[in-house]
Amino acid sequence: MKNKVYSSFDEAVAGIPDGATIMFPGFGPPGIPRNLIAALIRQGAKDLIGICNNHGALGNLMDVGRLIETERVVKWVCAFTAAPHPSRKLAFEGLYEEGKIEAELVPQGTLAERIRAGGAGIGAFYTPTGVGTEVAEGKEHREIDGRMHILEYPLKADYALIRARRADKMGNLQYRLSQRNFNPLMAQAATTTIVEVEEDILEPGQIDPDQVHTPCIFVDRMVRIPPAPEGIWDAPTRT
Amino acid sequence: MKNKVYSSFDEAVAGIPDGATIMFPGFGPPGIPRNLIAALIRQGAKDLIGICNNHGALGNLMDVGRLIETERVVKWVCAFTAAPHPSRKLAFEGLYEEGKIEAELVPQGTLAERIRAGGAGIGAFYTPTGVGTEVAEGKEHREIDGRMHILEYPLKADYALIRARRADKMGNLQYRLSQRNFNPLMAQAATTTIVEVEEDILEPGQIDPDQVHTPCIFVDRMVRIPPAPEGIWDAPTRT
Amino acid sequence: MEKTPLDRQAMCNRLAMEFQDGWVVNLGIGMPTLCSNYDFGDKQIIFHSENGVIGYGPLAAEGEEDLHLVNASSQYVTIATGAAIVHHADSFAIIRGGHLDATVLGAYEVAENGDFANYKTAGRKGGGIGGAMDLAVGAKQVFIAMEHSTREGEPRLLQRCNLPVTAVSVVTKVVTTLGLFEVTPEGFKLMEIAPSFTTDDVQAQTGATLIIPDNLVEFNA
Amino acid sequence: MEKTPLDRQAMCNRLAMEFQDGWVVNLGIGMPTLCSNYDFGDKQIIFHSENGVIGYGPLAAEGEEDLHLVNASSQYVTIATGAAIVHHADSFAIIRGGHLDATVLGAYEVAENGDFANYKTAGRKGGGIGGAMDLAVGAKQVFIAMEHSTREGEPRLLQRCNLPVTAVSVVTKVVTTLGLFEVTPEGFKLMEIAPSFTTDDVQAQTGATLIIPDNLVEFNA
Repeated sequence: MKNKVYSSFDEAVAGIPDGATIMFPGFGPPGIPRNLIAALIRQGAKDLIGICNNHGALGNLMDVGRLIETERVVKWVCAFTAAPHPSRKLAFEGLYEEGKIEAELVPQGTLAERIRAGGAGIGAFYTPTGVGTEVAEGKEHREIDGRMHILEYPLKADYALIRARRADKMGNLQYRLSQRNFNPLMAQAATTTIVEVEEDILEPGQIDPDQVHTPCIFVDRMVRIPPAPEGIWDAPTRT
Repeated sequence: MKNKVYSSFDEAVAGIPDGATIMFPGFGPPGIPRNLIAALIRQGAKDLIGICNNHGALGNLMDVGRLIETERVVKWVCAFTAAPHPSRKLAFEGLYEEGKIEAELVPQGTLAERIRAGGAGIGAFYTPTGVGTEVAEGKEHREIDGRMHILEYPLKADYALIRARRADKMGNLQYRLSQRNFNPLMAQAATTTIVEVEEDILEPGQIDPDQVHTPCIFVDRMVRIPPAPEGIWDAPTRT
Repeated sequence: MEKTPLDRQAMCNRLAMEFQDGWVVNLGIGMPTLCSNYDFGDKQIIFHSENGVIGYGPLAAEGEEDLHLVNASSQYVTIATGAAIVHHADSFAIIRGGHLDATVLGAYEVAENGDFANYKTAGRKGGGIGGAMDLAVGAKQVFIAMEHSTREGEPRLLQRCNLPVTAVSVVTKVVTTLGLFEVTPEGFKLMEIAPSFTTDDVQAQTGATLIIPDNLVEFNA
Repeated sequence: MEKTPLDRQAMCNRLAMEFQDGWVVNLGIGMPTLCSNYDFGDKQIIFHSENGVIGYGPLAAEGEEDLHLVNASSQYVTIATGAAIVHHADSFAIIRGGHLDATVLGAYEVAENGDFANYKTAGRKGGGIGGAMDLAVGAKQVFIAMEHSTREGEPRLLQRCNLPVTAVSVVTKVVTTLGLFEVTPEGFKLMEIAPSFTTDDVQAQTGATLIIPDNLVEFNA
């Protein structure tokens, strides 16, 4: 059996090259691969293309906002290129307005479906989402069953950085509650998937096959998150 | 809370009209809604359109083959219009060759994806499956990323007849092992989903939210399968 | 009598009164989340969130947050009895696939043809679409809750949106600080009016011609 | 010396020898299932089945069948340690998405350009595609295991398929009762030949010109 368990986050992200396309899950605090993002910042890869629902959050926890602040990113594919309220503006917006970072603004469901298509070998799909809006500009339109749709293409990545609650040594994963969000989709759409795991990594067979959320075949490397302060954990942030 | 628990299969299928489109899951013996199929045959609806991986199996257990034998079906959408071996020929093949039943032969993965698209509001999708074969004839072709694809459209249904291992009164479902197969997809793609349940129907909250396979919002009616011989259970068939 | 606009909770209560037993509802970021405070009595409403939570309950009490569970506004919420979790693509399959009975969204502008704008403000390069475009085309009913006018006193109910639209011809009902409106093929119909306001008051603050039905009633929620 | 064609288990063992540690493999209905009988030693092979089983083991012993668990041939199998179950669309997302390292399928005919036919026999109206078309376009390696000739003695390795094809230009290796063949841009290359047969024997039963390499070896599995 191939060994997928790595002893440190630095080791797990060591090979990520400049220019890599990377998927980052997370929706609100749960499910963000904070330790892997921190390791990626330490590692120093630049000119990265990111695929992520948002571009970071307010507060002092490690997330993709830190990666963007350190100017490692050339392009960001996301559902928010501006914060809902100007008071919540992050570094990304400044960089984007100055043209220092390129962005593709994608409706969240289209983003999720494009990632799914990337992992599922679907060449492209028609969706009604975005018809009549700026998002549809320049896209192919088609009326299907009396309703207008636009054509959207899959998203794949070189790497996905993932966070799971539980794993076995083969790489089968379980998420807890809304931690799941984009994690299973991104694990499937990336060539190499690296996971930070919240609990001790189990022996194969200790996770019920009916209750696996990400099958082991999508997982390449895993690191157990150490206790704080060495490990970075979610915490309520009310800044 | 709406009551979704019915006391008999006959009551659960009572309203299915002539001409309805119905999805039937199952792959090999597991996951076939045998009791609901038996009730549908008793109920007498005709001119039905069926969507199902196969058109029945050898052996003496109740399955879609019985429905087809009784000539209630005008059209069948499936991945097998002929048995792998002529020795395993079923009633369907004769009816099909005589032109008494119409059929659409679909690769199994395209069938599953079309059903998923039906339940997910996707207007159509491009797949590489079937390119260069009879299946692609008359379909729109498009080269994407250097690879040829064909355009496939979603499948929806008026009814899905489903079989699950476990349910709660709200309609959250769990399947066991390969019983899952097409069940979750069909539950989502049908206007009305009717479920036969193998175990006692639980109180809401007794199924872990992280381990629900079909969320309750896709389930309309449920019936607990009674013990044999009244209830129809899977059994190894080696005829 | 002093003219008091409706408060946000009353506005959201009024939309929540529209929800029917068994409905699956998605509440947008901000004001719409107040709909979940309404007392639904015997009605069972299932609250869906973009991140794949099907069935969440009230906000978690301070100090009792479950760090694995937030709603679409990133608020720590509780899980409802009989909830289910799915991943993000399955969550939007629910939305886009027509399985939501209603969504309640905030907006900057709503047009009389049912268009609305809520993701991008004037002159800004970026926008925040989030799940709004999917919710708008997917939900069976699209309800909007918003202030009747901007801080500058400009109307938000318009003949046509000035801002980039989130979706076209989808809004069915709007509640504002001045009342409840229905989007009809003929334009905005004022269904219920805030106490102490006259129809002339409301028309004066509206950028489209209102239809005033004979059975106009006072807003009560 | 009598000329004995290879037996089915030997044929499948030879393909199974190609599987590498950690590979995810789908075995088609019939003969290909014999690949799972091969002793993989330290190599871990994950067997995937169309019905969403990722990691199944040997056939279940008589009387010990789990009625909820079959493979793609509808045989009752055992579950492997560390298995996972997904639904049918996710199962074919694995296949179509390029996540299978190999599939082994049966066939009626294989052409020297990598086309193959396995779902419809001559003159029959119906066909049985099952998962074959998806497996053929999705798996990184498409291996075929079949008799070298038909019962009537007609060749199955051809310049072009006569029957309706299952997929175009996908087959990488073929094992038959006479040996192991690689599909190359120049046509079929005989890599390993069944003991006691000559290359002339094999060519005589083949409907395309074989490439016979200098390093041809005797089949051994």
